[in-house]
Amino acid sequence: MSGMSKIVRTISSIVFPLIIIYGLYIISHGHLTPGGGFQGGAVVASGCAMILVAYGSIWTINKMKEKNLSLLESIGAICFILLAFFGLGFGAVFFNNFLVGSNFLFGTIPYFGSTIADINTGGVVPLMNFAVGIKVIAGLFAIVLVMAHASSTKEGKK
Amino acid sequence: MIFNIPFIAVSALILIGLYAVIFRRNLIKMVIGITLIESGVNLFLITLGYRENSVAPIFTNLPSGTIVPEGMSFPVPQALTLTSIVIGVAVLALMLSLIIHIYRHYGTLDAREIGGREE
Amino acid sequence: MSKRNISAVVFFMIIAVFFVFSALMMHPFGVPEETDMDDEIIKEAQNETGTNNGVTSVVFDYRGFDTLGEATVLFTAVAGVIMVFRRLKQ
Amino acid sequence: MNIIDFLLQHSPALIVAIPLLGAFLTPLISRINSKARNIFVILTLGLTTSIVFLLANDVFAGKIHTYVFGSQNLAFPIVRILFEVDALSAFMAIIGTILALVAVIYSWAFIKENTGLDKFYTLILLMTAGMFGMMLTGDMFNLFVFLEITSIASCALIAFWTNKGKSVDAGFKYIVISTIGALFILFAIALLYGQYNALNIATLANVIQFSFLDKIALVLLIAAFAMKAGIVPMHMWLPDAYSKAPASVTIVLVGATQASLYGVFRVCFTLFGNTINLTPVSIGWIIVLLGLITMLLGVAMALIQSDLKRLIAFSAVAEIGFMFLGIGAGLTVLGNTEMMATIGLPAMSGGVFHIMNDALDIGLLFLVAGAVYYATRETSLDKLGGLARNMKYTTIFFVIGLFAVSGIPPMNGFASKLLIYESTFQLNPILSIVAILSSIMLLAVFIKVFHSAFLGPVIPKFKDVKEVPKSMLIAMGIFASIIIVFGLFPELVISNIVEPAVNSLVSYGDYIREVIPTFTGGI
Repeated sequence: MSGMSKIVRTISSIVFPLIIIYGLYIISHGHLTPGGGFQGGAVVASGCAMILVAYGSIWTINKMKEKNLSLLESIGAICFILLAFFGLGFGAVFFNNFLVGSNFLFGTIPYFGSTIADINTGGVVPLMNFAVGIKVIAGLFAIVLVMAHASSTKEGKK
Repeated sequence: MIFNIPFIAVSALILIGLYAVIFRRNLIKMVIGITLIESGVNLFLITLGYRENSVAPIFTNLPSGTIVPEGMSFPVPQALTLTSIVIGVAVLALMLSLIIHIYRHYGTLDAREIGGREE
Repeated sequence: MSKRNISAVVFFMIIAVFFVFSALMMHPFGVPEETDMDDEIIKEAQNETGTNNGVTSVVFDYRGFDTLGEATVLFTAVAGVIMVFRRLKQ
Repeated sequence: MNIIDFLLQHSPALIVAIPLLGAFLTPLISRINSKARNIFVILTLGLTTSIVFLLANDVFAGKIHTYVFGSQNLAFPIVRILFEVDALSAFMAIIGTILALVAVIYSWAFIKENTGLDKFYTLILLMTAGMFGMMLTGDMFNLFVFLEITSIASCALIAFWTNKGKSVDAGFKYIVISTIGALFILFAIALLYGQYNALNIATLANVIQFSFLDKIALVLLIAAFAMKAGIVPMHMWLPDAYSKAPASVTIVLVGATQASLYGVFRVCFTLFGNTINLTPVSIGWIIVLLGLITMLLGVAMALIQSDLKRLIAFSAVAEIGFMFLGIGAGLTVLGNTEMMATIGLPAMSGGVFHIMNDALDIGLLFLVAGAVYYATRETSLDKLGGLARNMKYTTIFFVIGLFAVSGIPPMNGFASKLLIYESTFQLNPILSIVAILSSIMLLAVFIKVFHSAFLGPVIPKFKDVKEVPKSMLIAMGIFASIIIVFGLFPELVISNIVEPAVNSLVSYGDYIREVIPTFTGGI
């Protein structure tokens, strides 16, 4: 897939950081405002897809090999399942939210009813949000990248 | 009270999608049909979880005066629909990459022609 | 209409009856019959999982195993797509 | 030893979590080198197998294991996901682990020369995890999610040999049918959730009143799971998928198909158990009829096949007909207890035992077909011939598989088919006549294959064919030895593995009572 004109490239490189920040906001505030790992990851992946369309798949593949992407995705997945295993370790049951109520990271419990958004709540949920966010960003971008690259290189028909 | 209009929309979506899958021979139209069925079932899941003039079940800056359990829509169908949408994306990505490969190998997208052809 | 077409139309009609009837017989939109499971989650979400967002508490804590399955589905799809487009020669 | 107690207490979660963790780690480990990855995958599956046997041993003693994800106590109404392992789930999990472990050992040498092997092993582990999730879960939506994992992973694996157009086409056909089936299941789950606001199988089984919507949900669930299990009207994907996939993938695919078969029985007996004795006759007879048609069609198609793998795939379809016949016969007499004792229990234990036997027999035959393909790069019977001379062990394994599939005494197929013949004869003679007829035709089919592929003069093209490498022989040997052991001591196997599974299926009251102690109904 060949890249687009100069204007589109400059505009997309200006807008790209804004999309990244917005996506990371959705991921990090998943347990307070509507959103979470999947939705935020999809926003950031759409930003990356925009860069892919603007600069073309050959340029993007040189910048970000799909092996690194699948490595990043495996790391995100491993963090997620390890958080679940920690639940088994500390909270005595698989997938237990062991950080709630402990004064460790993200420990405080919000009092009932309408509250102001205090980010230090939610126990394991924000950590899982980050893990799933990384995984969705790397995963969706890898899918878009591989399909764009495959349809562009004219591999001979067997 | 708009009676059952959302559920009628759900069955319409599913039937159109099913029509596309059964009667259309072009592979990409089949995939579009499956996506239609997918969105129909997701719409059905979401509309099951709605309560009369209720608010989203989020407690940050909750509008004052909402009675907590009755004034909020159900959270579980929304979580199920999130999972179902991501499954839809995954299946769609896999089907489209298989179609790219089939087109590259057979040169046609007509299901009956591919079925008839040998290697 | 070839034989295959008639059987397909009949099959489609049967399935259509199922979906249309289920749409009409369902409880009216906005007035659910049973509400005990979700009320329990809305009441307990903040103090059991510490999250303000009820949906995220269901996604990551009450039904967290679904989301693990969910992340696996995405992981499988990425592995499948990369495998379909790999180069065959060593 | 508190390690064993720890493993036993957390075993339902670990059986699904360890293959998942292994699948996520495989891409990282395969960056080191390929041998380390193969060993790691076999170790992961070996560990899972030991935990499954640990759990099965405890469950067959009569204790249903429930495992709540996220908190120790079981809060009412049930908001968390609940894994419920009863004897039938443990029985199916044993089949799943044996198939997965043998598939990985077999593919050590069978898949060596292809590229993209780390993705191959990741997908095999994911498919195994999906299969275990389907068999152990006690939550309807969780069943849907793991069904999706299994179908996406197996679709990618069917299309593994991407240079062959037919494999990619078979994979596409499989994923289309699986996705439509899964969406129908999701719609049925939404119907049940809309009415009863519960997703747990036990709570649903307790509150279900068999209203018109529940009938639609029942029909959709049974139709979708039967479609995934390869029952006649929608079985066309099975021969393509089984014959075009690599042999080791086909074995795990057999396990995935039987997990969907388990889904049919879980829905029929447990989810709708309370209401089913209102209309057991109609549903039981539908399943018996489907079983008969599947048997006849499978065998008829197998007779005319010229491709070795397609022929075995059609005989697999016929075998699924046997299981449906056995358990359907049990369902028809679920109502009155006296008929149940004479006809129902033997028929169902025959059907359930046949699930295990069929997995082993069809698995062994596919491994032999894979070995023939590995040695000669050829699967059509017209071009094959005289392989017995240089491939001695593979021929012996083929003969064992041949006797097992057609139900000849020393092998395990005989024990389960005899149970089915006896019990269905008392129900209605025609059933067992058709069953015996299809077994004989299966024998005829495989004798033809044995003659044309293995006996006869050596074809010049295959003069210097070598025997297959050791790891493939070990895999086939495991299957053959289990088949022979089950064939020689069927009573041992039936009494302490199959009977608990059948009792747990029939007496659904214990399944519900485990979650809702106040439940009084049930047989």
